[in-house]
Amino acid sequence: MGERIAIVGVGQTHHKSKRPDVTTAELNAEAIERALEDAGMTMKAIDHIVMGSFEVADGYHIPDKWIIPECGGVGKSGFEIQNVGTTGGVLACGAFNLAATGLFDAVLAFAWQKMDEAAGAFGRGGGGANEYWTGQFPMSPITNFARRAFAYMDRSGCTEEHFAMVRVKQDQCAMKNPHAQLRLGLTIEKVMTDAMLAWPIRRLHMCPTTAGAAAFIVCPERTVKKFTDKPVWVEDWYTCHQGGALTMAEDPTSSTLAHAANHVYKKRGITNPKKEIQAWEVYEPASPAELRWMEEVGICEDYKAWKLFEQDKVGIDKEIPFNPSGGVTATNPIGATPVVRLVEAALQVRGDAGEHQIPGKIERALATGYGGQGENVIMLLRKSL
Amino acid sequence: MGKYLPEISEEPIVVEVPSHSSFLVSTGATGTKFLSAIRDNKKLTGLKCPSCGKVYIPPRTHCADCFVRMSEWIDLSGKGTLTTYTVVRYQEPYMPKEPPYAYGVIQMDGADTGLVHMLGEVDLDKIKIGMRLEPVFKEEREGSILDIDYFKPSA
Amino acid sequence: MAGRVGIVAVAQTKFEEKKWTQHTAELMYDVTRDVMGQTGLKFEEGTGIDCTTAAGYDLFSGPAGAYMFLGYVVGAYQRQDERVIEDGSLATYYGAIQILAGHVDVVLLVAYNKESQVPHNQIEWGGMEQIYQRRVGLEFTSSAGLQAMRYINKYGITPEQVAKVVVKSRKNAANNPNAVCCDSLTVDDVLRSAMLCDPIRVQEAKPSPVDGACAIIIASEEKAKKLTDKPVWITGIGCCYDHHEMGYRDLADCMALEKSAERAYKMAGIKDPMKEFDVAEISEQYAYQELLWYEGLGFCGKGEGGKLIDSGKTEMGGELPVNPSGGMLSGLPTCVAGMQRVCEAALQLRGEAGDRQVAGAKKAVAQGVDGPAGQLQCVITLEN
Amino acid sequence: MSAEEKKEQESEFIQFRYPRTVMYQHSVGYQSKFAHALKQCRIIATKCPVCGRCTIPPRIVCPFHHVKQEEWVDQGQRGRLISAFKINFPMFNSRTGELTWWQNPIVAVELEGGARMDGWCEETDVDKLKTGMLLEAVWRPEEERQGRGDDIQYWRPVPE
Repeated sequence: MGERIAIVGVGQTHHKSKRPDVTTAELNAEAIERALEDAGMTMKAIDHIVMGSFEVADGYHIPDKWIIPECGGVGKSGFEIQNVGTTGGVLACGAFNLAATGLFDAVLAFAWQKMDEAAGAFGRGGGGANEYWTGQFPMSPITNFARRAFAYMDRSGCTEEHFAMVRVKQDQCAMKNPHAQLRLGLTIEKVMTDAMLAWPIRRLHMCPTTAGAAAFIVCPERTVKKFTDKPVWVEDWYTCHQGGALTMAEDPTSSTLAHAANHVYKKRGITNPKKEIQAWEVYEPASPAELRWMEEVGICEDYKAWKLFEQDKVGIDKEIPFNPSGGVTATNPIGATPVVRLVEAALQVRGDAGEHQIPGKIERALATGYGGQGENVIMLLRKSL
Repeated sequence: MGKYLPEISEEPIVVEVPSHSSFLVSTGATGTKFLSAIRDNKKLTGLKCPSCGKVYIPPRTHCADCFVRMSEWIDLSGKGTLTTYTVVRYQEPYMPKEPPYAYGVIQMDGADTGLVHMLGEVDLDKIKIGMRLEPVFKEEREGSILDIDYFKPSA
Repeated sequence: MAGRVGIVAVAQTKFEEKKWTQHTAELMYDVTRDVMGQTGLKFEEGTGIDCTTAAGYDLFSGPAGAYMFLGYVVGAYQRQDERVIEDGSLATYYGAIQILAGHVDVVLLVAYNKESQVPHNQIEWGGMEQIYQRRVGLEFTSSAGLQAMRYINKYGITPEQVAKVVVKSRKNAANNPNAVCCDSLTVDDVLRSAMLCDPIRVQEAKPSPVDGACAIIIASEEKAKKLTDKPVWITGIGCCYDHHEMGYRDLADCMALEKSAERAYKMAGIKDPMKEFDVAEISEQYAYQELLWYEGLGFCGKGEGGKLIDSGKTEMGGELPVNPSGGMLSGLPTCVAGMQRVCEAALQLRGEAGDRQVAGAKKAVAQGVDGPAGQLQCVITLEN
Repeated sequence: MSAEEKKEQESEFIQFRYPRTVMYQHSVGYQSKFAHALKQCRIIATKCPVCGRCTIPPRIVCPFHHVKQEEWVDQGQRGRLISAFKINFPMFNSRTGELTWWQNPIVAVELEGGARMDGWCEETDVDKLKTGMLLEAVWRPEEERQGRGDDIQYWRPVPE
């Protein structure tokens, strides 16, 4: 392994549905300003940058080029990483790799999405490899998760009400998070009567469109002390993609998350993730997905997660502190979402999450990124190494 | 099942697929202020960095060198000097004018940067680096950089 | 540098104007299969290829998340996979970083592009700053025009000197079976061709569209030695951003390239690039850029690019042959170009460059570029 | 002017749009055979020589085994329903540039040959669709078939 690395500063914007008061570049600058302030450093200390967004949703070609000058990147090393919804996760791994080489003193990573500028981007549908085939079907994350939820209900025996329970729990968490976009004060009835997008996905079940950005700074061990006395160590990271093969999967509810999580657990000797990891920030683009993801990261057996909600075991101060920030159904600046997960997980480890802080000592936290039809990124954080 | 089908043609085909999109661009508070000054007062303005003193046009919120927020607006005369130019001789659907026409980088008086815009009222063969230029505004202005029709040689 | 990173296999397709019979996936498959065949590696974490890193532009490939539907071709199925949306040289850069980080040992790098699928100017127009530059219709070609005019005027570069780059490129490309354009041209032929975007003439611009792909397998020092008898070592890497706005920078300088080169040379311990390198493969989308990049790479002083081409030192057989393969002017797709430069440099150092071989090449430099007027630069130094 | 556009203009901050139409010319390459088959009302799929999985749309390699798939297998005209959903909101259609309502549900079908594919369903009431039910392809008339996915007009539920 290369050098040990730690996150020394994090920052995110107050996520909103529309931000006409800033350009995409200025939105990023806001998040970066906060990350630098959090780390107590100036832009001069940064010597490598890595950034990204889901650019087709933005409608720009290689947007890093015109965003970088606003973000203090002129004269610095850097490049853009992109991979649909996991963009933020893949670029976070990029930043970890850069820091772990020990070649750089401080690496800044940021990601963004300004969904208010990208009306209808997701109707673009289809995929590059299958352009003349799937392009005729209106495929989007909504249809993707409708399909997953349909199969999940079929296999697990849970009902729509359980999905509503998940959504209400997420909202309760989001209410305590000042950065979250949707803070609605939901009840099960409200969710159950919301507009149906594609059975069984209701509008409230789906992640919103968000204008937001998030940034963090990661350093190799030798420079960590210079910037902070509360470093968040990065224990491991792993990307796992499956290239749009959802229709081929034996189990349409599954993603690569279980594979990725098991890989990291094995490498790190984690045998009981439920006990050994105290904070979870998992990218669930729709509330039914949260159930499946809980099973895939090893919190409970397959198709049993809905019972945990029935028993009221999930919440910030409950047995399973899953997505204390309110998760993706509350805030979703697509490209930046995995970075938001990472930022929130780091805040939990530091004990700086404020109202949505999980009580007790957080030794380990797990953040993930999700994209496309089952692409996943795992980021494992620790308080001490 | 599992029958091999030799009779189907394997001749490669090419398909045409149109992709329509309509993306919104926010100019933000800074851009709006700059563009409104052009629209309402035919005035070009720049932002000055409180740290290094550099004046930027087109403006941006953060100084590219110092990464500090800028808030001091400077009125510019709009006049400037041509530092480089090019004549576009091919046609694309997004071009604002009929080619051939010229782009120039105009180093603005009172600013440390140049502005890219089109050149007009000048013979394309007679454009010279170093020539003095001033903006020509459109009659109907909507709050866009295209409210400046082009830059012309100033007397 | 913690350890060295070695190139163990390279592959490229033939580059053609329009590969209309082949799907993008087929191009990627061909090169992937080729490098896997050379090394005998399979997609197995720990014992085979650990990770894929691709370079490709989604908007060139088609609809949303195009790479998501192509990744499986290069083995990115339930495995580690990363993608930079930059020139291929930066995928190489990032691949090396991953190995130096100790996170993986063997990385498959793939760059692909089918320019023929889209009107590339229109896509690149979407890559400009949105409010002031894109609005006036500026894109990468006209940006290059602005840079060329500034450069030739500031330093008195003559049209003949720029044309010589094209002549050299075509002459070298005749020895490269993968090149698109290898017709023999004279300086007069180039200067007689139509103006594209003053002062750039049609013959002085990269032929477009061009389709193709290339792949590289890189490995940690220990594994590289096991995988091949002729590893090519990546000794230095560097990249740097410049301003985007044309008016914010002096277009006749290439600060980003100077800094990238400085970073890579420092890592590799290169002090006199002109003397120490035996061959250079650089990304000149337009002829004037080769002269400007000479300066940025430290082959000559500022404003002396014209004199350097006049001296003949960068011709085949000269002190430092630049682009023995013909470079981008002989026809390479954007995005693939940077990685193909590394491929070519590696072939030179392995002594496998065929008719375009520079005898006894030991050290090489490859350079990639992305964005308008060389905004993002990447330099990679190699040694055998 | 749509309500949306009106709101944009009323914002205190200046906003504007870049409408764009890009014509993609995709080389279909190895998938061409699949398109030609559709014109003949046949569904064929590539088959992995290692695991025997059939894939639609055809893939050049099996994602699981990374071996070239050169064998084409006829998939028949019938299949079983895996999942179904109906979209109850208009979605932006990039091919027309307009918001479009789709009345028919989208179904995933496992064909007799083993491959899975998406398609429209003739039955518009999603409640009547059950996993495992038998469906049959209904093709467009010959003059309308273009060798594309929607050459199959829809899948019709048929009795066992």
